[in-house]
Amino acid sequence: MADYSTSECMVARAARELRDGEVVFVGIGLPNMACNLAKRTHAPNLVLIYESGAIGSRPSRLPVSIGDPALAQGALSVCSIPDLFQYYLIGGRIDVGFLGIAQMDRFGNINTTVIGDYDSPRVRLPGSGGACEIATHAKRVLIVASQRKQSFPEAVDFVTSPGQMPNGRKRAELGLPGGGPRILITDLGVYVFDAEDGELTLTERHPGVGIDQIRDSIGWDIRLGDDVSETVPPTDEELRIMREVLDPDHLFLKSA
Amino acid sequence: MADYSTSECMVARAARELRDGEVVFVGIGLPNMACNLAKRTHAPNLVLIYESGAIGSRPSRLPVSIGDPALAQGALSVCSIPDLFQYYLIGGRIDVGFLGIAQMDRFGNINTTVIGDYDSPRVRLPGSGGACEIATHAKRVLIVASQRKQSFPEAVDFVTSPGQMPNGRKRAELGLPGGGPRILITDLGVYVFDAEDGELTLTERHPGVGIDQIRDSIGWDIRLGDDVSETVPPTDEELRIMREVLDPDHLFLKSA
Amino acid sequence: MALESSTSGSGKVTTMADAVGRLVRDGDTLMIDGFTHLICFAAGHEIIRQRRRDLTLCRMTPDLIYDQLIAAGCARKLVFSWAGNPGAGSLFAFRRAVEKGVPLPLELEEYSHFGMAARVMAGAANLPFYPVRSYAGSDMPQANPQIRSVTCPYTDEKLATVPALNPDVAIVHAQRADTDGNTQAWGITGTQKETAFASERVIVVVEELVDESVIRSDPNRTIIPGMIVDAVVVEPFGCHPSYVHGYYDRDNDFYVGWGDISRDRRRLDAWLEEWVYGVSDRAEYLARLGSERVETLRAREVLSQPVNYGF
Amino acid sequence: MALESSTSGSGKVTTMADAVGRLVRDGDTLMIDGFTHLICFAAGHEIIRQRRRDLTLCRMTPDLIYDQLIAAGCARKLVFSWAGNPGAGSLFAFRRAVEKGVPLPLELEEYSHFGMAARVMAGAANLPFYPVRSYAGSDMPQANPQIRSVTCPYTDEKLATVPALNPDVAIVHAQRADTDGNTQAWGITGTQKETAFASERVIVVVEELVDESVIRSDPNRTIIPGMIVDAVVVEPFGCHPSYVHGYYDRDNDFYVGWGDISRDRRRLDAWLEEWVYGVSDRAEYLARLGSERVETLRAREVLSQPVNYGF
Repeated sequence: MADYSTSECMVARAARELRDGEVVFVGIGLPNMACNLAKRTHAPNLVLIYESGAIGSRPSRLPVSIGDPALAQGALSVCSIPDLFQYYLIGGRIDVGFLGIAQMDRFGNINTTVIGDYDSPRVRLPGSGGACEIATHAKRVLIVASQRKQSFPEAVDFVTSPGQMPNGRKRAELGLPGGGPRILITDLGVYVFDAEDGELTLTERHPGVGIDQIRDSIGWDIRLGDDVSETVPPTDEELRIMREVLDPDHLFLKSA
Repeated sequence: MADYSTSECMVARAARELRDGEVVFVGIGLPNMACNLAKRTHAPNLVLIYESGAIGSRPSRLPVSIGDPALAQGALSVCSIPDLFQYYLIGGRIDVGFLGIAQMDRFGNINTTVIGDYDSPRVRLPGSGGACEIATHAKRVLIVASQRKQSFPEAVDFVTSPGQMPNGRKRAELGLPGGGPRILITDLGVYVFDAEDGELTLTERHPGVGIDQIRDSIGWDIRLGDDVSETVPPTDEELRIMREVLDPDHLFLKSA
Repeated sequence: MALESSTSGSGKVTTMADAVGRLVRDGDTLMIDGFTHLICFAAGHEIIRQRRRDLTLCRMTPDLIYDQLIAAGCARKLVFSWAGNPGAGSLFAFRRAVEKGVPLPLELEEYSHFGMAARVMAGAANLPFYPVRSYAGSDMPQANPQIRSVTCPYTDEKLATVPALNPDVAIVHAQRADTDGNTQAWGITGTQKETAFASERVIVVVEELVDESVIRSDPNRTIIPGMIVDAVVVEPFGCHPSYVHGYYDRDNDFYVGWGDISRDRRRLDAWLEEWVYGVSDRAEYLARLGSERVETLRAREVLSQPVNYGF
Repeated sequence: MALESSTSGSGKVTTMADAVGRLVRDGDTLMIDGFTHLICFAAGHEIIRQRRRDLTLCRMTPDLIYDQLIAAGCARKLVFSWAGNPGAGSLFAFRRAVEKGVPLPLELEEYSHFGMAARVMAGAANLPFYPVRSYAGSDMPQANPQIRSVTCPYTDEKLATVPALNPDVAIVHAQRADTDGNTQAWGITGTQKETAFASERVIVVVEELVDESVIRSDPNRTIIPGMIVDAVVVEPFGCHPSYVHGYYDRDNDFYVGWGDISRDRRRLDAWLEEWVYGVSDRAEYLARLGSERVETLRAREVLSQPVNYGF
């Protein structure tokens, strides 16, 4: 088995969460790589939708932003922002959405708004963008993040995007139509959100990563799944596609 | 002065109500003729908007419906029905709208829905179409109609489109943003709606038409303006444009 | 990083008989869309031939096609905003059903044009209602209890509302689509996009099946994505006597002549016998119409100027 | 019945300095639109040069252009949904203003992307509010009291609402327009149409002024009609470092490099001095950029296939 980087492991693992024929709301960076990897392996009929309004894109280069012209040129459709949000995302047609985090709590509530107090923040973050709508409407949400302790506190400073138990209430009670976060993929391991109580639960650790390292990188006593397995590493073919086709200039995937 | 038909007189009179640079929501038939006549005479910058979504049309033939392809081909813009209604009509950008009637009362309340009871009508008419929105939102409304007594009853069987005093209340009280009906042009004369109380008031009779004939063709004791003048008949140039340019096949304008 | 085609010979392309047979069911709420343009008579005729019953027919403008469906006894209810023969008078089958209950009584649910448009806009956007600045001073809310109101939480104004419309099945005609149903239309587009997104099942009918590369050459022209399309039917001249911009003109003589046909129930029945029940599909209908009439309607070529999608 | 041109040498075509001078005023609510595409830096720079003050800046994505306007002291308030450097990190002038009040405190009014879009949709449609299925379970409504709710009159559901946004002035960049401001855009179109219709005054900035016949050859491509446009500015490369599809690509190096410039207030001031105050207009800016850099960004030709508007 070839050497691979952590990013490559994350991308390959995320790609396997996508099923053929699904409709994915793609973010830039690792999520974009994961979607395009899935499309070139087990999910050729994956439909890629970008927040900028590009549907069924076939980018001729690695897009550097969700508004890259390569996403519009040669797409099956390019629609306006009102159409994209109303008819696709809020209309319930998105199977999978990807989200990043600045902070996330054990129920998948995500903060991308402020560190500190809202009115006098220590760090002002970008805010919601479409994240609140993705968290609300996508049938399931995949979260990709670097695992740093300060990013996973007991309580987030601000709930930008609702997780499994926003403010201690179930999604259904709040009328949230989508399924919310289902899986978190970090540079250390893979977690799911418990189907019963919504709590983050470790299910896989990446090759070479120990449980203690994982415990030390999260702000609460992390729940362990019944059977914490080792993440299946990227195959040679997956690595080839990532390195030669998707990111030949190594813009996103640093070498191992 | 040349001979002219009643329709030609009505078209020419209606055209003179339109001012250069205005934006007109055009209907098919006589209103379309009037708008295109005005554009070829005193109002070259009149903007013609059709209910089907065609903006700034330059029809190469007389359109037989508001959805005629001649209205879309060569238009400045063709937009969807949601855009047309929201951004143009309801957005307050229409200066003049034209309406027809099946029945109209003395305040310009218009019925195009049913003759008789709504639930078991004697005659089922087409209904509102965009008329209710035109009556609500256009800055002013021009009504063109044949003057038959049964079309002008004391009370209409159904108010499809609100006039100056729907259900006895002023438009402003009801929150109606547009100015409502301003003028009625029939085959017998021209009427305005009183600025104070909204009542229909005869101001012009067409050449050769007597006051008694007008009184006999309306369902109430019609109010006469202080000075009932004779309608200025179409000029030779107006007749030439109508006959040779706008309707060479006499689809809408029967000969005198 | 060019990706392979997202379509995989998806098997959506089928005949009108199959699409209607599988996707239009008795009791359905049905919308054959197209505002003054792109009205799919071929679909309406197939629904009549397959003797669908108890349909709730929705359209802003019922047009001749719903007059025919009503005359054939397919409809239980009509949801609409303007029921006339555009530019030519009454729809007499509609009037007979409403005024006399012939051949069947017809329940009505009636809005203004924007009210109807707003209903599919809400349906497409997954909103339960849409606020509209209409109906003040009109009797329509009394005739239709579905027209209600909300109070604006900013200005305290009262605005009328209409409920979302989510048809069971939409039939949308357009100029061209690929095999997966990525659909492009131009000219007057009405509420075609909103209707497709609002509906559970979507049948796209096109004049021409084109390669995916044609669609991808101008993605801003796509109004309906294949992902929401259940069946693609290729039916040239499928809108006659309505029209398809760039393909053929409206058969205005037919519209003008319809009044005399629909005014007389027996004559209308005979017309249905000859032109709908008496043919097995649109090809036979067109053969009966005759190539001469078809040819006089065919569009001349007036091409748009291209735009550059390069970067 | 061909009618004469509806434009009459309307005198709308002008320079950026004149358009900004006449139409953008101190204290205005301003929206320079363009979602990830068609972002008019030329207009932003002219506003900085003319030293407009107390602006309420609205955009879904403030992008670098609002970072520059904030750094230059033009802004009193920001209405937005995502304030980052797309694909490249933070907007540090924005952060300095919010975190430290430097150079001026910046009031924030914050929504999600769809909340912002819905605000201009309501503004364009003359609705006082728009209902949105967002914000349940989010802290955003606590941070922004303008996010309220209504109860659906059909389902009794509670839906969040956002208020209409009607900017005093919109600046919309597009590929081409005629002299009257009939404007066509393609590629990613964002909320350009809604923003123009929502605004009191509209400045259209284009890469190319075209004859009215080009617009009329493809009327479905028109997103903004001349009747709502107050000024037309022809400003080739007016979006650099953003892009105009079919004309030039995004200058990604500039976006990546902006972080280091904007992180350091003095460096940012020096940048403004050199690239904004230090040039009198966009032509000078481009001259300073150098033709080599400009040429590497210029788009290749990949034309759309035409459609037929004949009938």
